[in-house]
Amino acid sequence: MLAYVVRRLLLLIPMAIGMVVVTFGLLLLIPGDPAAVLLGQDATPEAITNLRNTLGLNDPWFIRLWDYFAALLQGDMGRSIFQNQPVATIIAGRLGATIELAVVALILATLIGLTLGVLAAIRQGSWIDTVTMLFAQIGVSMPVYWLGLLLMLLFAVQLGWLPAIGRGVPLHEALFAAVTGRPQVLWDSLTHMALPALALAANSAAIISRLVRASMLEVLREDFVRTAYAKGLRKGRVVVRHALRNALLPVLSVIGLRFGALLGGAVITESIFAWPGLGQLTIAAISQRDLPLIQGIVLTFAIVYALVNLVVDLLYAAVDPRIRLG
Amino acid sequence: MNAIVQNDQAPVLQVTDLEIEINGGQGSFAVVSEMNLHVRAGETLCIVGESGCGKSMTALALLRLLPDAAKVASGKILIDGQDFMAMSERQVEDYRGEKIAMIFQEPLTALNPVLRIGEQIAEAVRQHRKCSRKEAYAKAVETLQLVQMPDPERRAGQFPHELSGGMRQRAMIALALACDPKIIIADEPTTALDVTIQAQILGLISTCKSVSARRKSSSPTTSASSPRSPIG
Amino acid sequence: MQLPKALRNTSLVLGLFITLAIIFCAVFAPYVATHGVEQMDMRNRFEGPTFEHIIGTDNFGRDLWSRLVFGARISLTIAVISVVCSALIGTVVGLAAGYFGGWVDQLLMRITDVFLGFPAIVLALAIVAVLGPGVLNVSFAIIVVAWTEYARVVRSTTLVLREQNYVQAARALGASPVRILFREILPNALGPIIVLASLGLGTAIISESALSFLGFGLPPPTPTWGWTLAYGTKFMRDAPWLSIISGATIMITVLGFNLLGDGLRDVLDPRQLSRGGAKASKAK
Amino acid sequence: MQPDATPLLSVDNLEVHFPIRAGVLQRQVGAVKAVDGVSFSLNRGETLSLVGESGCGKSTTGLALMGLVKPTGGTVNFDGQEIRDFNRSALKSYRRRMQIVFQDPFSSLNPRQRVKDIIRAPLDIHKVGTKAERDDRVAELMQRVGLRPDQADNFAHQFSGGQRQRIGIARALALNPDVIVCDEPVSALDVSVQAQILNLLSDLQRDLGVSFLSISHDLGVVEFISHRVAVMYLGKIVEIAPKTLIFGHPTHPYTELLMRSAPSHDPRRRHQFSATNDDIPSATRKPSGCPFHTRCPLATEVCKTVEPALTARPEGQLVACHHR
Repeated sequence: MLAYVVRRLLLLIPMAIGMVVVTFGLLLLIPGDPAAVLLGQDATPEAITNLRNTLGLNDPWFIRLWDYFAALLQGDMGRSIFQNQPVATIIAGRLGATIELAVVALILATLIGLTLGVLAAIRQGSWIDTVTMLFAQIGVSMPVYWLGLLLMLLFAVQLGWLPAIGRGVPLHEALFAAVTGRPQVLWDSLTHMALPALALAANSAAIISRLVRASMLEVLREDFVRTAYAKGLRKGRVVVRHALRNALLPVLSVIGLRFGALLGGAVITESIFAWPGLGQLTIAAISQRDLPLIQGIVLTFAIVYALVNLVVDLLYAAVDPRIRLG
Repeated sequence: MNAIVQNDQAPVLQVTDLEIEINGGQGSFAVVSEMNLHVRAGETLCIVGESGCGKSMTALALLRLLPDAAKVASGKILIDGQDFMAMSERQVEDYRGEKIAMIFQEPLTALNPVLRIGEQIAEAVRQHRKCSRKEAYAKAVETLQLVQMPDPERRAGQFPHELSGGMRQRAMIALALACDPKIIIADEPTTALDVTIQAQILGLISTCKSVSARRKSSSPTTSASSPRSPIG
Repeated sequence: MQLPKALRNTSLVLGLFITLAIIFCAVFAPYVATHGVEQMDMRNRFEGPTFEHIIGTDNFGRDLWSRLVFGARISLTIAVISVVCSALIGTVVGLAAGYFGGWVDQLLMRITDVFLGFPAIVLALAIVAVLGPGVLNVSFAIIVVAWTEYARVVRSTTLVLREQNYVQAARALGASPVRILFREILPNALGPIIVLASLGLGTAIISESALSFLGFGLPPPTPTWGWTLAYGTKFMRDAPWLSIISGATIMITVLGFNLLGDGLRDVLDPRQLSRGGAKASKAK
Repeated sequence: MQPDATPLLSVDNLEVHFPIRAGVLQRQVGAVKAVDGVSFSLNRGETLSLVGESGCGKSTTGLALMGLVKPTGGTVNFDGQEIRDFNRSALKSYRRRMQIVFQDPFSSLNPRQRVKDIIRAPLDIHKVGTKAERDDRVAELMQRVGLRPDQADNFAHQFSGGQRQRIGIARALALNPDVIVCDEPVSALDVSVQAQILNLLSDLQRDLGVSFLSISHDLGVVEFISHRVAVMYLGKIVEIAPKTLIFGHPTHPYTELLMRSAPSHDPRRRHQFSATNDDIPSATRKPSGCPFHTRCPLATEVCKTVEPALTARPEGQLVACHHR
């Protein structure tokens, strides 16, 4: 087990190197003089020369790549071109909000997806199944930005129940405030969270519910489920203890993959709901063509995602006795 | 050998005019029809035939566990004189495992991969007997011992994939025996096993028979070498 | 014999109907559209559905229906280019990794992991940001992310197929790897690839419109769906149908491809692969 | 027909070990000795059966001879030619003369190909004859194995298990091989069909003089088709003898156990000899000394430490046992 964790962590190294190369490759993709392109049409020649120097464009690419690596190892992701701050600092200030949004959306998606999927599977062919799968099919096909707009239009603009944009106090602080007697702080955070989290979760909830249903249907046909019935067990017990546990295994690994999708989806959701996270920062950085910042953000997303998948694989092994890591 | 058992009492299992239909793409057709059989206490009855002749379907029908596509079209199944087909789902659940139990063909797929052997057997005991978790588990270990599982305490704590094929089938038999059922249906209990193990399992089934009295068994025929049945 | 069975599959029929309708609109856009894309009608700005403008007009009085019809061309073009390229790349990578195994597999899969590790939209945004907009650039941004899916699926299919006895039989006959890959394995892996490609068209359309929505797609006045939707949000109070209808168009198109993909999955039955194996293990 | 006495194929000390890796660096910590020093020979026109229970290495031996699994040691001598290095070019000519029929008639035929293409594949791969000649050969082969020529355009799923196995046999025959490895050729079929396929195989041997290396766990089949039988246990051959000896006077305790376990209709023949321990050791953790000692009723101290060699006995069989 320990050997497996160590090996997986070691495997992250070549992967991280690959990711750095890819993100760095973005700079090489730029046609013409990157400095001129990055600064846009009305840049002064001095500004361009300055930028060429900061980006080290006068050196050959492999030297620049090496320098980038060397700096990264010291936690230095370079400086933002437009914000005059270290990239790492800017990202650190935003990462929490995005992870909070993605985690809440993941929990929401898992709860909704599991409930609907199990219901549809045990009532296969009934109206519940049909309606659930119809919703799931629509949910899978719905662009997150459109759903976000519709939700905002309905709950914030028309009904006025929930705030349209912005974020309350960070959730962990709000929870602390709630237990120390200020529940309205938590309420405020939750109302701000509701719409973006729901918009972000819908797609994943749909995917998870379809997967849970398929997985449940397959497990319900397994021999050991028949054995459980042959023992005289009640249906509810067979479904929960024998079928669901086995059906959840493939779902678990997909939930890990969904986290990556949620991080990506957060970019769009945040820009709609003005959620002050990494996604919003991404859009800003890309609009300004702030390349060091873009590189830093892309890399951060990738590393968070890789770590989450490691955790999911370990969880998987913990739940399935057949898997022995080593 | 059958003559040794005195069969003057009423049959524990009586099947009259059983017809099983499968609902295929183009209408339904009968896989089993006009099936009549009865099994008395202590007797072994073998159902023999090539694959697809309806052996397994009959076995599943006797537990009312037919897959969705199949159904009993007509006929009667009496267990201990009670009309099994007329019972409510609840009553059927009470009968399964307690009065009529089954040994399945593939022990690897028929045992839940994520639950320990002991838990799976104890679960059956707790379903039919009023007893504590601990007592049920003790009963499970005891039953494993009965089926000559080597090192039963340790094996009870293991998962199915950690056991060899022969041991899995022993666990499967223990599961069927756990609540001392009156009838045991064995659906090709040894086809998935190697010959040397087959011999042991068949031997075990006949031994258990003398220990706990009554069962019924259907037997394999799909392989040229094994048209044999435990005619105790 | 297979056709009537396929046609009984609701998802497939519905999906086919929707996608064919949209492809028809895109191909015959000049005939399907009622107005020119840029044809303004300043007297009828922000008009709701009327006889003249069946689903209304935008702030310049341009006909929304006509803009959506021409938008279909762009969405479908980008979707088809990116799906064909990613399927080709992914299939070749997946076949090679799955069949040869060993270090080839290790190397190719580590590379795949690297690309899979980036959230799709972030990498696509970054690529479009540095390359600038354009049909090919947007397609490229989608391909960079999308090919990994095919590579993974084709690899795992190949791993299963490689162990099939008919592949062993071909090896025993001394068939070359190329013959085995393209004659024995690929025809049997096509089912999952076709299903993925169909679902991939939907994903590509969502990605393209997301890029346009965020302002990184094809520049205006190109009537992309995503841009029309984003632009419409400015007039949410006066003319909410602009956003709602263009969003619905995207959703219905994606729904069509998804239904088609699901339907194909049922009809092509990927389990066909394991059927033989299941039978063998039972018989043993 | 009586087999020719000169060995066509001789296998010497064949080994197939699969590495077991573990730890951070995935270093090799052991090996699954699936085939662990197997030697036998096969004569022209002869059928030799490898028997044993699942996991004993009999199938792996067959696959290794076909070059489908790379042997880690040993040599194979085929018609005077030594095959040491199992790479593709070295195997090319050898493969024309050595073919295989698989156990599972469902997965051994490509579901996307027509029967005629399946049977033609060997001719295409080895570029035998013109296109027209290949077509004629396919028709001839189909007739030979009892298929109707008008079935040539059908796909495999349109056939029953027995017919599929005939297609597999036709494919194996296409290049006129000298040896056909039959990996459990009938075990997936119903009893009544098994007999037809076994009869077909013996007809082919009679008419074409082909040798069979049959791999089977089914003693009924083995008794029907073999001239000689080799019994394998945990990657080793424990006894090789002519069929009559194996079935009449099994010498090795394992052979005896196998014969006694075989289902019989005669109740008196059962359970005279039985091993109690069904915790069969696996090829991963092979016992020291004689691999069978953990289950053998005759085992003594020497069996736990010294591995018995395969030695000739007066009746003509080769047996690896200290006590028999």
